[in-house]
Amino acid sequence: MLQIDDVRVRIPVTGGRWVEAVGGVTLSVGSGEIVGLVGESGCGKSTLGGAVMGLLPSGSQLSGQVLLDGRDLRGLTAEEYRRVRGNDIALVSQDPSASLDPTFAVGAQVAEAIRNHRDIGRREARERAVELLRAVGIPDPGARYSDPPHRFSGGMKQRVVIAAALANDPSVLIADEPTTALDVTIQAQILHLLRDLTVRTGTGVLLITHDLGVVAQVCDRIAVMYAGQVVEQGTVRDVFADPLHPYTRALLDSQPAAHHQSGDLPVILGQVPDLTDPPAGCRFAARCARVHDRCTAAPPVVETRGGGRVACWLHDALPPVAQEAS
Amino acid sequence: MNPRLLFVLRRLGLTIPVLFVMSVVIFLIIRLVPGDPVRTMLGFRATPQSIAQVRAQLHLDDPLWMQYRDWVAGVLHGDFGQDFVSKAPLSELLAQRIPVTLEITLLSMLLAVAVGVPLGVRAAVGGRWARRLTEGFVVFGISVPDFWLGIMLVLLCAGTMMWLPPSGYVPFLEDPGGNLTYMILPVLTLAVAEAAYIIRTTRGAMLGVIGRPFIVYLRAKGTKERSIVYRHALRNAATPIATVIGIQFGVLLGGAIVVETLFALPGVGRLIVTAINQRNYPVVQAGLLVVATLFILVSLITDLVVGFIDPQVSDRGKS
Amino acid sequence: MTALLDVRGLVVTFPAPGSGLRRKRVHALSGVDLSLRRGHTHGLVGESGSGKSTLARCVLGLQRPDDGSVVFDGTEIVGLRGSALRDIRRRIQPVFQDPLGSLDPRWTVGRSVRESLDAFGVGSPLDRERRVRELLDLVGLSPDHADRHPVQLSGGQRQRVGIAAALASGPDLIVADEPVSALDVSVQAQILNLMARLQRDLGVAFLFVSHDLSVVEHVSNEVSVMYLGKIVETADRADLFAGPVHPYTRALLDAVPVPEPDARLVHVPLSGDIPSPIDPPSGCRFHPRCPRRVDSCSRELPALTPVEALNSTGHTPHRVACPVVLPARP
Amino acid sequence: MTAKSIPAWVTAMVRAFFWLPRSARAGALILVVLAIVTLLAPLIAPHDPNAIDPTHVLAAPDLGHPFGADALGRDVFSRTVYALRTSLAIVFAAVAVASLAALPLGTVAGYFGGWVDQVISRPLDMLLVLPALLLAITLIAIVGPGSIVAALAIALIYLPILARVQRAASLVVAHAGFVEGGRARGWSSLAVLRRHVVPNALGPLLVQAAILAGFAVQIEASLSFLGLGTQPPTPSLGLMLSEGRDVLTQAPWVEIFPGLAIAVIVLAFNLLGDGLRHRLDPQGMVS
Repeated sequence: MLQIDDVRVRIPVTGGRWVEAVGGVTLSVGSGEIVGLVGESGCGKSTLGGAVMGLLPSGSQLSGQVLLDGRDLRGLTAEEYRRVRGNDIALVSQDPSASLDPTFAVGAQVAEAIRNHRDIGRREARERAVELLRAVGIPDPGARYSDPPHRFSGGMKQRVVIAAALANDPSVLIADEPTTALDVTIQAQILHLLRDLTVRTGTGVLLITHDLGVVAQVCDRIAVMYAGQVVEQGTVRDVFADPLHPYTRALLDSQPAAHHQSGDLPVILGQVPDLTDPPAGCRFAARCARVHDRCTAAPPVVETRGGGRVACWLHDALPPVAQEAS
Repeated sequence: MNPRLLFVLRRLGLTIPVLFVMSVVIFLIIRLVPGDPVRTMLGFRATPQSIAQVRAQLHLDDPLWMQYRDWVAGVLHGDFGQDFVSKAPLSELLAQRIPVTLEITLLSMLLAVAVGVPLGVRAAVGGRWARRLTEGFVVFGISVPDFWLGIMLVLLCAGTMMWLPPSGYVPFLEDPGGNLTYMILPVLTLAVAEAAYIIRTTRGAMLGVIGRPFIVYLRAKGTKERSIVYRHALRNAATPIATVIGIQFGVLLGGAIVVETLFALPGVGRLIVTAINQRNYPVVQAGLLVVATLFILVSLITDLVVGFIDPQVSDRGKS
Repeated sequence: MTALLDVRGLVVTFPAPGSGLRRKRVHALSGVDLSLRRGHTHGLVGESGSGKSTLARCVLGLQRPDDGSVVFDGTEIVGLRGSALRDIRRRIQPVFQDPLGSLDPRWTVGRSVRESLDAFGVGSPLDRERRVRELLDLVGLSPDHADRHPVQLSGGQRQRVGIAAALASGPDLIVADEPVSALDVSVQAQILNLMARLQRDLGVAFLFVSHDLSVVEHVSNEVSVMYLGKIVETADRADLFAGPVHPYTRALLDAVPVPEPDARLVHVPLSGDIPSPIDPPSGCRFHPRCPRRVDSCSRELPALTPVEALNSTGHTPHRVACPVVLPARP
Repeated sequence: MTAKSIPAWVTAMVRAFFWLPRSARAGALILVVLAIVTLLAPLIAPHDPNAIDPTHVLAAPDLGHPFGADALGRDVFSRTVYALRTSLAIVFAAVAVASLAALPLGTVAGYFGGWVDQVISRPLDMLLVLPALLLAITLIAIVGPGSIVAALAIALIYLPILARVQRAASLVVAHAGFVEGGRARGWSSLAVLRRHVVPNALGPLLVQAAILAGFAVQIEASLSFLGLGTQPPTPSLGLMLSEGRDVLTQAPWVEIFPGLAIAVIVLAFNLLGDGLRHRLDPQGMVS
């Protein structure tokens, strides 16, 4: 189980300046649970994934806590972190064509994931890799073990990546836009596969995506990010039925599918704030339709029904979230 | 059919037209010389009789295609014709000369690869000092002309390393130790620039690979850094490195001409230069043919090696 | 009312990548019919390899088809050259997917917007400058954007510039190839609204190519669904989304993740990969993945057939290329 | 003292200079100095480069002869200055000819592709079959040695390389949306080439030409060193190195300075080329 507590990430940019890509995020992923992390490009959702994996750009500063099964990952040495990656936390990323080494057989890349963490022989690793390839739906896995990645379609490559990621039964899987590069019918296959496999093994999934549809389809809970912060989180059912944060509402409203007849879509005016110098108060205030005086101060994080949270002055009557959330 | 076998066959098939065009161009040299090549070869004292005799000897009066056919047929049977000056059969001359050129170029290449690839990798993944030092060496190696470097090495030897012979040659089979001693300076002269190019290419290719997303994904799988660098990144960088080695072999063959002249080594390069100055066209043709064929073979081998390292190349069938 | 655009039996193939003597060909379009009425938006959806972008390029006169015809307002544009082609181009303008790639990075926004005015020699240079300001205003940009370069704009602003450039010559038809797929949802909504407004105010027709069914549903009057170089179903927007008939259309609609947790994906997703357009399946292109295939599907290429019974509202007949799901012909 | 008194081209040059990365500025500066030196050779050289002076045979460097004198007592400094002039003229001519030929060939091959590409690229590829120096020597074997032949030979070596770079660059640009857009907006293919493709594809060619110019100095020197390039008595760097070999141990200055001159030019062109590469070839099309 993964617990992220007040994580901030600052990434150096030219001119000695810093971008605060993630500005204090608290989030958890339970065993067998799929949590959707949504937001538009540049909101810091992928950076948060990188922070959990210990794969931030060099020179980045990370503060807060990242607890995996109760163990703080932040204090780990490089070698200790290597042993965690691929073993306790695994990654599936956006473009399956770019995730695989083009010069290595796909089977060998799955076997490598096993042998990185287990002291077993080549033959045994190969047998296990073939089984994994079969489990993710690669037809005739024994024969295709030795094929290089480019002889597979995008969907099949993503299956290989998933096989390698789940090879060591990780506690948590970070899936960063796992279906964005795929066609709709293939996306449906991959989402089904991901859900089936992780529910069966009890692996928790942090599903990073820009697509609210994907979240609605496969996730149990949702966290909405804007400009480096989680503005609202809760069960998918609650948040979609009654979004409390104006940004969540605007995002849902601007989905074309929500409007079955023509007519103007509601839009969010203005631009995302510059994260080299984030505004002091609510970061959405400048674009918010319901902005008022108090928004110049940082909004309180309050607890909503069903264990959800929202960070907005509109709901300050709700009980605040206890500092030591577990 | 097995895609790799298909790739090998296709690449071999591509070599044949290249060899054909190359041989036609070299064959035409003597026919393209402005004026009468025979008169040029014999000089102004040539009598009409001697000109006619030489023309007949070189079959210059036959139709062009027939001349080409006979020349190629001869070459395929190991008959390169006669040295126009000494009248000796060229096949014997070439048999003495080719090993010398091959020895210099191959030794230089081996040395350059052995030094260049590891240093290039260090330059890409190592610390600041590794990067600075290799960059300095690259700038030096690329800027300094090889023959001048050779001259400076000779100067250095004359001053401090008297035991190294500044020039000369003995065949390897007669005196292996002596042969290698004679090779030190020429090989060093050629290898410095070579190593610089290989370092530069290796560094660039490694940096390119290390920036690609699959490296991040390898880290996410928990692969050890060593394995990422040497098993994955280097293998992906091998395509540009091997390609550059192939191209640089051509540069080496050119450099060998200069270095053979500089160190008085009896190789094919020096043979060609001397022959051009003597207007000894049969020798020029035979020499060029040998060197060009060597280069084409090396390109072929490089492409095959690249195809075997990178399955995308062999599957696509494009080089 | 006659069609503004009428595409008939369009076939496009091109050489597959790679080399060799017997190079295979990519079958991008294998006989496509489509018509578009003045002032309407026709949505064209499909996954990769469907040929939707190739069809767009044919309509723009950027791709010469192997066979078939493209009639624009009564003029056959296949095979047009020189000034006749230029006259047609003035009336059919493109909007591309990648708003950064579709603007020359070295040019100012003003010059890009002016490009077609310069090409057709519209008005005096001063008139053109004035027209550029008008166009920028029309797409919601300020006049001083004219002096900026594309890198200085946001994605949404660049796409506005792309639309202004397309409008400059006063076209009757805009061919928009994935115009919003590179944009974030909130920006996407702005661009879709802008295009809808322009259509209302200027009466310009759109051929709207997209892989995103939700977007197509939102903007289109009629919709065609493509699969591997063939149109499998064409209908009025409402008909198609309310009552899809072709097994592929149904599967495609089922696969779209809708942002409604109560409508969770329960169907078994369509199995198998999309075949390569280099070696498309025989007969119906969809038969290897089709849950309703019968023996004849692998042999006979079904034609797009109108189904009167399915046509509820519109003027466009609902047409389907699948004999299995159609009621037997009288 | 107004800005108007400064000609526009000067400000453009200065702006271009500061647009370069720092290391490339060094290269550009060296080249500007060398260009001035060679243009003003008669003013800068203290002696006639061919004047034989029996009193100064193999004289060591001193104030009158900063680089010493050679076996015939000729001033090595003056000869180096004039030799630079020869070398740079040959190199400039060679690279200019090759670039001007490569620009249309590569652009058209990359933009149109298909059989047009085949017709242009295949014959050019054939030129790459011979190693560079061998190709030059083959041409010289046919035509005979000389400066103009050397320049032509270098141009012939560089033509396929430059055409290939230009082809790759224009291929990339040809697929950009704004190129298709240009056609759809009513411009002819040729106009689109001129307006969009060439301006956007020119960078890599400039980078490659700058880098190759450095090596052209080396090739020219190698040919002259072998007696196949510039012929005596015209001063040339390669020729000077060849002549000085016999007196290497007695008078190393005869060898050291011309060689250093070559190294400095190659270095300068390389620095400039690398700097330009950072600015003009972000996709790394130049190898």
